[in-house]
Amino acid sequence: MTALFVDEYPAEARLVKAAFLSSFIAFGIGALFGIIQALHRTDIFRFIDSIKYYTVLTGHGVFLVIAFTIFFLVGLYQWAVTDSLERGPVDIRFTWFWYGLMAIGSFLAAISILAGFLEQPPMVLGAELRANVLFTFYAPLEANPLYYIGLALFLVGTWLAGIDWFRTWWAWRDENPGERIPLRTFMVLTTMMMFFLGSVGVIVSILVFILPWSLEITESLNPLLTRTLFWFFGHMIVYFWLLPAYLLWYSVLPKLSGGRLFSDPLARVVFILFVLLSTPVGIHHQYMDPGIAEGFKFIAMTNTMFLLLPSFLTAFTVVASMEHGARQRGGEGRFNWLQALPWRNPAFTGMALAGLVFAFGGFTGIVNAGMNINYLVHNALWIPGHIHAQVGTATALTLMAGSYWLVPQLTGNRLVGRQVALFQVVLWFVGIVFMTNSMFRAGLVGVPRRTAEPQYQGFEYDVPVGSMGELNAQLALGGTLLFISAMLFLVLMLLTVFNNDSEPIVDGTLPPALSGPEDSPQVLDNLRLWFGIAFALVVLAYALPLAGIVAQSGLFGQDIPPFPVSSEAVMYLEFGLDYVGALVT
Amino acid sequence: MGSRVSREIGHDEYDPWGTLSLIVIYFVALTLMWLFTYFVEFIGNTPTVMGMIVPVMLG
Amino acid sequence: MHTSPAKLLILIALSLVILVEGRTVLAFFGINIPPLETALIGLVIIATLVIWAIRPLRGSPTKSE
Amino acid sequence: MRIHQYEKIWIAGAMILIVGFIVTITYGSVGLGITMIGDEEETIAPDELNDDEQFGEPRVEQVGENEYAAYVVAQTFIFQPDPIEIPANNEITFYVTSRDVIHGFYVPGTNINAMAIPGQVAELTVEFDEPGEHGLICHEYCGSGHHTMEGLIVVQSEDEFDLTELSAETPDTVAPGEQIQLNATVENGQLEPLETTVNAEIGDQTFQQDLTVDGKSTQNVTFTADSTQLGVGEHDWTVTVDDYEETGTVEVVSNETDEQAGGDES
Repeated sequence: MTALFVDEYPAEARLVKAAFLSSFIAFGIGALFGIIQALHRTDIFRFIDSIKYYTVLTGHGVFLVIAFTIFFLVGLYQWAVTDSLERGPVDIRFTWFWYGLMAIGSFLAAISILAGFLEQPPMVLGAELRANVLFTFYAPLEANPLYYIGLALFLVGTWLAGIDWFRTWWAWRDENPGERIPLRTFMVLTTMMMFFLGSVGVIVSILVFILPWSLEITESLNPLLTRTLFWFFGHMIVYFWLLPAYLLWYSVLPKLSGGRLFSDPLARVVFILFVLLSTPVGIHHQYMDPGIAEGFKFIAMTNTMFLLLPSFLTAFTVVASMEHGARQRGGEGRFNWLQALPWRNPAFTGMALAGLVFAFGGFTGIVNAGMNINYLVHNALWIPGHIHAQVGTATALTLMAGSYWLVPQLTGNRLVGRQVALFQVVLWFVGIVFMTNSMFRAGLVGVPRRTAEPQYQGFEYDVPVGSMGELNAQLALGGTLLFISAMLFLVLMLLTVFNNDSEPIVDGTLPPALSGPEDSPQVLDNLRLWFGIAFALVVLAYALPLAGIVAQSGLFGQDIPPFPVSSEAVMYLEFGLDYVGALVT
Repeated sequence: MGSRVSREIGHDEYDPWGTLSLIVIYFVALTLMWLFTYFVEFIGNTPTVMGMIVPVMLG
Repeated sequence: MHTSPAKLLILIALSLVILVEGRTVLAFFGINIPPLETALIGLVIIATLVIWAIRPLRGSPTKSE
Repeated sequence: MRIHQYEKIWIAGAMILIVGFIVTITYGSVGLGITMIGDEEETIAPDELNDDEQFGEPRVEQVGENEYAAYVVAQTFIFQPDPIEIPANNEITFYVTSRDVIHGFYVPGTNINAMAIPGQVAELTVEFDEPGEHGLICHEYCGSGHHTMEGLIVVQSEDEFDLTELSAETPDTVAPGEQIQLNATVENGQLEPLETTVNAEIGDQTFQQDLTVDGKSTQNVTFTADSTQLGVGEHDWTVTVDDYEETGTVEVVSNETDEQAGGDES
């Protein structure tokens, strides 16, 4: 057995642990907010005001898909770079600097969100401290400037993290001239290239338009433009959530199965395809938007469909790697080899079940991406169903499973409760199927997403099978199982951290691929080339739509003032009624 | 970590035919689910946004 | 034991999943299983799996995993 | 690059799937004529909506034979008009915009689904086959009252549907011996001429008149009753055109009272 990561790289392990800690704190709060929503919107148990529901919803989104996923990502990637290059960062102080920026940024954003629970939020930067604007913060809904500042700091921190890993790689390259980039580092670098390119949209949106406007430096903005810039970033970011899971599936899962990665070259091809295709597809979130021509929507649709290719390739390579392990462990037959897999290992089982959910959750993504069929599901409960299958399971469950393998190596402690851990990942799997099945079915009958009370006065949903009550009960049941599973995970992590005086029974070595990098052309490692092509594709996909939007209604829109989201619903009702009154008279 | 390898299988002696079988099932499942969702759920969920028959009339 | 506890757990989970999703698929073909019956079917499946798993093997009991 | 034979088979299969998805969607667009919301409409500043020809008065309007336009404004937390009354078996083009923040325009149980973005106008044409009522909801979070934002789409059968508007008035009071003039105005918002009958009642006197209102125009009808015959006191009046009814009262007051209350009418 080789030395543990914590013994070999104690300084780096500290950073990875800090990142995981931030990630798990966010996970705990996000999970709590999740069950509150599941019970509230189904009207099974409501103990908060429906206005506060949107504070919970914003927190659920930001804490889980920004803080939980990305903090885990930076921790995992720091481990991957260090372990695969066998060297630490050029300057660890810089590493702590970007972690600090991310921590401060998420703290500011968290405070501005959580202030929404106060009856009398304090005034900060000339506005009430609140940010009930959801994870998408569509202007002209307006949050406190602190929220945007927090997000911006977080993004800057993430950029610096990427730069840090590139610096580490450059230093390694000078020490190891002519060598192929180790696979895990390759995955980290390509992911970050994708992130650099795709996050430009949201950074411009925040720094140029929304932040100055919320500070009253500018008076107006163009809501379609900021929305388009958000989605420029918004589909890339879903792959940013997913790629850490891919990294684990490609590097750790084959090993856990008892085999080796089937093909290193195809893994590289997959990550390059993500760099190329994950940004010029964002308009598929805007199929229902006026102001974007149908032709651009069609182009986004075809791009998105080709973005399926890397995931389809992954399905084969990863399953083949698992099968290789099963056969090495003595598995036989067409399907019987599945029994030879190490199902009692929670790390393996969690990742395998996450992959299974991903394969079928991916189908719902095809429907979302399918331009005209998007009329069926846009902003219906189907969409959160898709998100929870993908980020909420393919990513989250893989990250939890990965933690069962990685955290013992980071702490030097043995994992506490392996059997409970196995139960935990299986419980997540069952919970997500209950919840998303209900969400898909409810979405198809027209139940909307993002609402505290999808119960309306003027009409009833036409539920062809069963009843709304049954769908609601199933959703709440699934949500409860997920919450229990999340809490189990956090308890096991906590116990493991304090499980001193124990030896982990984890072997951190990863076997080489069956078909190694030597089987692939050198050009795959030419990151500059791929970045250039990706940049060109983004320009091709976005130059004309953005120019069209700006030409139609201007860079700063037509007199669109901020619309602060207050908890005083009545105020806005009166605001609305004033208009009605004006019309009637 | 329970990876009890009972034999070493190299690249050239390994044919992932179990994977191929699973992925063929996946292919069929995706095709059926797609056809059902598109032509039954979507097309049957009328009314749907259609092009105007005489679009120039308003222009 | 016909199987290991871990595999039994996975089998139970998979059968619940197939039950939930299968029920939706059947509903498309006009076969509706009410929630209560679904729950009963689920319990029967779990009980069957558990009994099958812990039923002693004839001959030498093998211990996989 | 060494790629396993099976993996090559799967790559081919994956490409078939991808192309198959694209072909299906293209068939939906070209073969079935499902269009996407585009950028054909002019933009409009939200604070100028009240002065706008179309959105100043959100309404349903006939624009051609079997073609209607519905101008809808979404704002926190209502839709205008509400309810939206439209005929079945006719092409309805919704023009949807927002007065304040981003809203949704969604009819659950159908594929009618659009975003309402301030500054932009979403244009979508649909045709309902059956009369009935459909909920209309905002499906994009728009603020604290988002979950209360709903409207109603009432689809009427083609025969039943009209864009007729009736208004009527009389003086509040008349002196005995004066004539009571009941003025009724019938507006026909449709393009076809409206052939109808106006029925009126003033006290116990009844009137009837056939009327033809040309498309997109209004017609006035005046009925005259003799106040002496009705006598002093309050009298109810009613005007009906098809299903529309207007009612009111007119009072015949004696001269002395009239003088005392002089100036009431002016």
